[in-house]
Amino acid sequence: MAELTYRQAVARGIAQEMERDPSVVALGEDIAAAGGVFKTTEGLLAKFGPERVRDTPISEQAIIGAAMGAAMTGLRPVAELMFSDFFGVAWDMVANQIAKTRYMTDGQVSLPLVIRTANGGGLRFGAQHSQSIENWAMAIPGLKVVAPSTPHDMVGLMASAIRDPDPVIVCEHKSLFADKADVDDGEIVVPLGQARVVREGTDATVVALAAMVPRALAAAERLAENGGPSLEVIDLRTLVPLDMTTVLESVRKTSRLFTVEENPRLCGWGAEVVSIVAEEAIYSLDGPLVRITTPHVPLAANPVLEDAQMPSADRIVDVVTTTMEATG
Amino acid sequence: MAELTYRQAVARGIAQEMERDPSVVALGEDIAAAGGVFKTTEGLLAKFGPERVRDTPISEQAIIGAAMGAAMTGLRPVAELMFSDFFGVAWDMVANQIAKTRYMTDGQVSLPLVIRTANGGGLRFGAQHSQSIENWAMAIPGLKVVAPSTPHDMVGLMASAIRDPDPVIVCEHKSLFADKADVDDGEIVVPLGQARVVREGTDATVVALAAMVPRALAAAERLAENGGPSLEVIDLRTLVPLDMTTVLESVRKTSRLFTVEENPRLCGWGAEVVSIVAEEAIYSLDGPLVRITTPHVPLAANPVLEDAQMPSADRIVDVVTTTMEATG
Amino acid sequence: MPTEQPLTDAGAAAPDVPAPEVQAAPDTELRLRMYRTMLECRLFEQRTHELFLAGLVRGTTHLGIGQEAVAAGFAAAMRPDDWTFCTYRGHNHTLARGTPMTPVLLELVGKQGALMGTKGGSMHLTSVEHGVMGSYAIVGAHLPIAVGAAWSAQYRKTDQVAVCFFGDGTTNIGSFHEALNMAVVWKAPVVFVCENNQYMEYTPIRSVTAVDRPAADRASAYGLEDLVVDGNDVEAVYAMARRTIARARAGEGPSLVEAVTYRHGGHSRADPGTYRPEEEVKAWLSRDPIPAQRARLLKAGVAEEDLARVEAEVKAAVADAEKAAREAPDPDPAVATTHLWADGGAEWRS
Amino acid sequence: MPTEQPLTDAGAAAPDVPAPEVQAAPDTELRLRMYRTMLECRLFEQRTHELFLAGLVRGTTHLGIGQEAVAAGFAAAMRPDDWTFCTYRGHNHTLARGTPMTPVLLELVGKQGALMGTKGGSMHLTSVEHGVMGSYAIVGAHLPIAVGAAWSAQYRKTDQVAVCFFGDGTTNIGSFHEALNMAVVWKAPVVFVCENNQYMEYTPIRSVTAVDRPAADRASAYGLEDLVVDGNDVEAVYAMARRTIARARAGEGPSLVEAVTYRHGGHSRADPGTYRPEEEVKAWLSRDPIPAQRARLLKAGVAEEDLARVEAEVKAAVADAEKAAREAPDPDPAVATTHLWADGGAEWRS
Ligand SMILES: Cc1ncc(C[n+]2csc(CCOP(=O)(O)OP(=O)(O)O)c2C)c(N)n1
Ligand SMILES: Cc1ncc(C[n+]2csc(CCOP(=O)(O)OP(=O)(O)O)c2C)c(N)n1
Ligand SMILES: [Mg+2]
Ligand SMILES: [Mg+2]
Repeated sequence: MAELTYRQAVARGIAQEMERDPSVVALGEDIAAAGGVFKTTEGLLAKFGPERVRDTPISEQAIIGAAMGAAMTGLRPVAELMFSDFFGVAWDMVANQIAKTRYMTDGQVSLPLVIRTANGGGLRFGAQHSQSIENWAMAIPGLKVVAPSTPHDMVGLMASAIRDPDPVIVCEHKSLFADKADVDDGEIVVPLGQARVVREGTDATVVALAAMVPRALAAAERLAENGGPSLEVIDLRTLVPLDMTTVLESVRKTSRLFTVEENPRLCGWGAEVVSIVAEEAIYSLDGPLVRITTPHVPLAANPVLEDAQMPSADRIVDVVTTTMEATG
Repeated sequence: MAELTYRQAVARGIAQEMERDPSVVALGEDIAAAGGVFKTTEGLLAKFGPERVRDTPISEQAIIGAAMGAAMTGLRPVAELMFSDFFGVAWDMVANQIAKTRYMTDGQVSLPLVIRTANGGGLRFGAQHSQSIENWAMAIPGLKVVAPSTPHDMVGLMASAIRDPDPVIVCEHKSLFADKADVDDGEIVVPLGQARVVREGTDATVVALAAMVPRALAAAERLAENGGPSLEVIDLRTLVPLDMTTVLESVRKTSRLFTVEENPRLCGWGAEVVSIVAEEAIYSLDGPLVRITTPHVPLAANPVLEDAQMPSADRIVDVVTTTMEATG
Repeated sequence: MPTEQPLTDAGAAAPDVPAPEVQAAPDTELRLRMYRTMLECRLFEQRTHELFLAGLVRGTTHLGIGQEAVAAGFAAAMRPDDWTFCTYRGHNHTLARGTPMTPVLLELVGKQGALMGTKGGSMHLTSVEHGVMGSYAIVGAHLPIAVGAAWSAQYRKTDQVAVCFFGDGTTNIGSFHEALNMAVVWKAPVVFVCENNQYMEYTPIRSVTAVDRPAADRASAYGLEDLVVDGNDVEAVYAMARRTIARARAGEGPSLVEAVTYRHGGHSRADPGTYRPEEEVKAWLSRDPIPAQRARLLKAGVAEEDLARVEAEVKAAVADAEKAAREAPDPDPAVATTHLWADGGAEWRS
Repeated sequence: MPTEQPLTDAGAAAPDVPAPEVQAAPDTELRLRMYRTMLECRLFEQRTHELFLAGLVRGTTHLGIGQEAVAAGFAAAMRPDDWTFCTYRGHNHTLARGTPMTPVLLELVGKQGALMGTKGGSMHLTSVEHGVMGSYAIVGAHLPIAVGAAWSAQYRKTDQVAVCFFGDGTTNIGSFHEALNMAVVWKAPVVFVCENNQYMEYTPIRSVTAVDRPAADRASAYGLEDLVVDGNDVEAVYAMARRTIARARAGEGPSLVEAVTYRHGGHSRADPGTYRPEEEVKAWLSRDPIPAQRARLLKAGVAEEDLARVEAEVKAAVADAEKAAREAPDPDPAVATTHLWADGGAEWRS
């Protein structure tokens, strides 16, 4: 048992896998000598050397393309895109090449690679350094998508992502890097595709991801303290594979669903979860399916504005309360 | 009145606007001398000259970036991305620069530009030349998205897109290029954000887009002939702005909703439409909200496979019939 | 520029050609093999085009007719475990590495037994077993990917080399620049081969490029030697391939080669190629690499009947492939949802 | 490399500097103006950093302290209607074009009256009114955008020029290559200025670049002249700016300039910059462009009290801006959903 920050958990997860498998290599801008601009790869260069931990030029297409070429020829690259917004400059490599090549070649080409990225808002970095791109990836067949909310899950899901024979996008939430928690010693592996019920409840199901999980929990506690509805909070943890079994089971029990998404309004993972419930569990529902999201605008740099944009515990409490009252 | 192909309608729409506004210019690969690889810009070079109609190198970031720079300094560029899959190589320009700059500068910068692209499947081009990317664009705040299904709408929506003060993505569906229809002479302008009820019906609402519209109509006719349910078919025409007024009105009348999407399963525009209905009209519903989509895989090159992947009139008939019977 | 060059009967363009290195001079057996490879490409593609017109080949095709010498010359200099990365114009490169004609043609006609289960089609031919690591249809994408494969060889100390083929138009896209820079910085064992056939799709490369030689004039931006070869002279190509592959295998880093050539037909099946001046086309047709090599072999004392035998064998192989293509059944639609994931399936729910 | 160069007291680095052209030699008034501009940048940024440490400036900042001569030298050579495109390290360029300090500082502290309603923040400073067409925070994005603006000037025959500033690390990203090629092919009136401060974020540029001079050694790949200037000598920069802007305005096409300089601090507020060798930092601090220009002005006969007056005026301007920044109220959260669209709103439903 050791106290670990979410930031340190990233490096621990990568190191755990580099130790057991010499084919695991890491590349990205400033990840080696500097240990990463978010200090998420600290110590890897010292432990594994420059052959396995590589600093790159500012060439995202080459970083991701090189990871793909290395993966199809026997390595297990872990590539960093410093900020998830930079998927924009490498999107062809991710969406058109990496996601489609195994399928197009009828299984001839294997791409066991991981793309790690600092995702999400809350750090006042403005519209080009704060996006949540988990939806971009979820919409592309051939990509698996992971977004841990705790240091323990970060270690364990990073391990599974690196061991996975298919491409996995690991979203590391910027605003969680400083979070601390006790994490078991020894090897940790958390399988992909298993949501976690982080709080049991009876009146409504709240599905959240990454930085929205602690906010959903806070809202649930506050409602409980004030005799409000009892919320069951689910941390999806991975978007692909998507654990709808856990979500549907909970919704059939509570007959209410709220999703809490950081990404802009349209076409988010919440819309996908809601749509599946609306097709498969509509007769179990007592009321509308409600998505709580950032409005459909970019994130602003100013703290007052950004805090007003991203879903907060307060907003979750308000929306849940008004919805349950209006339609109870 | 003249018979026009959907392909010719593209050039007519652009020409109509270039004639009335000298600030409208066009650029892209092979669009000038060759008239476009899909022959959608035929005649523009002859009519408007090389200053206004420009062939470019294979440099999509520069094409879209140049369009942005020209738009912020007084021109109204109409840029072509030959295949919509190539948004991948220019995604930063589209999603991070063009979509966000007016917002980030608090309105200082205007970007009246259009990005036109050959979108969608059905031509046996395989996974990297057949994608439907309207969802990619819809998920990004700051982009308007248009996808016409007829030659008339292509002329009129292209005109509105070019006149619009904000960036508009115009999806030209590859499989519709050869479609013919009579189109009025003279200026045609179809406002953005107005869905069209293409067939009235009473038992269920079917919402479709672009190449899925004729398929939804065919399914509706077939069901009518066989005494099946009466379908109201809506052509969304634009995804942003999204005309939910028309959709909700129809659903409140029919109390059933099916969406027909060409794009892969997850996080499509259908999920957005379904989610809005599930929040705002749940008490008007008689049954599950059902999305008919391409499965969550890339499109295959082979005709047998591709036809099995994309929603067909047959599949729409089957899904509607079984759903209505099972839950009627 | 080639068209201004004196056209010898052997069709070898003078100026740009570096003297083939002595130790690289191919023996008769190898010269004959390269002739056979070019012929396989040519006859296979000609038949493919006929089958396309006959409606048997569907989708699109991008033929490399006229450019066979680049594929044959490099393939002859590669080790079986070396890697080829090429483009949608990849039939030649796929066959040149030894991929059998039948599964390739089955992929083009979209029948059972196809190289890739008919999912990829003409633009994405891949045969990992033969070192053909993919045909990429988004311009420029495969250059960084080839660098990654080369990095893997370097890291695993296998001394394999990646050879990456692309066109003149590809030199103006960003990934070209990123790949070249990273390859040099990492001293990756990769050879970049620009097949300069003078055109993008319909646009002449010179009209959209800041320099005359789209690849060679960029070499210095990466500290690389400026290398140009007559892409219609298979033996000159072979010599250049030997030299650059040897450099890569020796750990001395990447090379960038500009092979000057021409496609006889249009860009794709949809294109008659009418935008090209007649004299230009005529001049290049007269520099067809295949008759040129045949003439050279005869001059070198190879017997007419030996050449005739090779030609008959290649014709027969194409005929066999066509027979298989005509007889094979359509694929099972269920194939459409296989091999998205390593488990063979396409499930996204757990 | 600069650090190996003899450091004169005036700090002018010898080798790389092209002799300033005679007709471009600035008069005293202009030399004083450039000194003032550099001082405005320096004192504004120093205060900004203090306010950051005091918790008043939030988010992130990327200071250009040490690089002021590039901004001042170019701004002095630009016409009011010329365009500046710069990066997240854009405070200097924004102020150098005449944007008042107060709205800029209000943007950094995030208060009402801010240049961009506090939405953009430090990385995106834009003042269209002053020709500052944006600070771009995704490396390389603004190079093609600047080409588009230049194309617009060319098309509209306004003879405006776009000047695009970026860093050494930016020369390795694809959009750099695409923009340079297109600009040359289109003869666009744009000047590309690479501020080579020797580092990306924490990585030395030489460790990830195939050539020694990240910009200058790439010029020939676009048929451009190889231009290097001492980025710490404001008058040398001014001469280079005059020359390249005149060329662009005359319709002779783009230029690529490498201005050799150094940032005194770390990459961003989060970075102490400890990865840089002490002697290197010391050598560059001794080449500070501001004292160098001050010494040069004194030598040229400018009176000490005139310089002192300028310094007092700039200090006062910074103090005024700070006062405004401390007193201004927070923005109304409702601002967060304005100006997504031209109608001023953010509605996506109709
Ligand atoms: C990024 C991208 N842009 C555009 C295209 C469309 N396209 C396919 S081939 C081609 C021309 C490529 O020219 P070149 O690199 O010279 O190769 P060639 O076809 O001559 O072999 C173009 C523009 C594409 N496939 N990918
Ligand atoms: C496409 C992209 N990749 C990476 C980054 C992260 N990043 C921001 S600044 C920077 C270094 C840029 O170096 P340089 O171009 O030399 O400019 P400088 O910061 O030295 O002024 C990096 C890597 C980014 N913003 N965009
Ligand atoms: Mg070509
Ligand atoms: Mg730098």
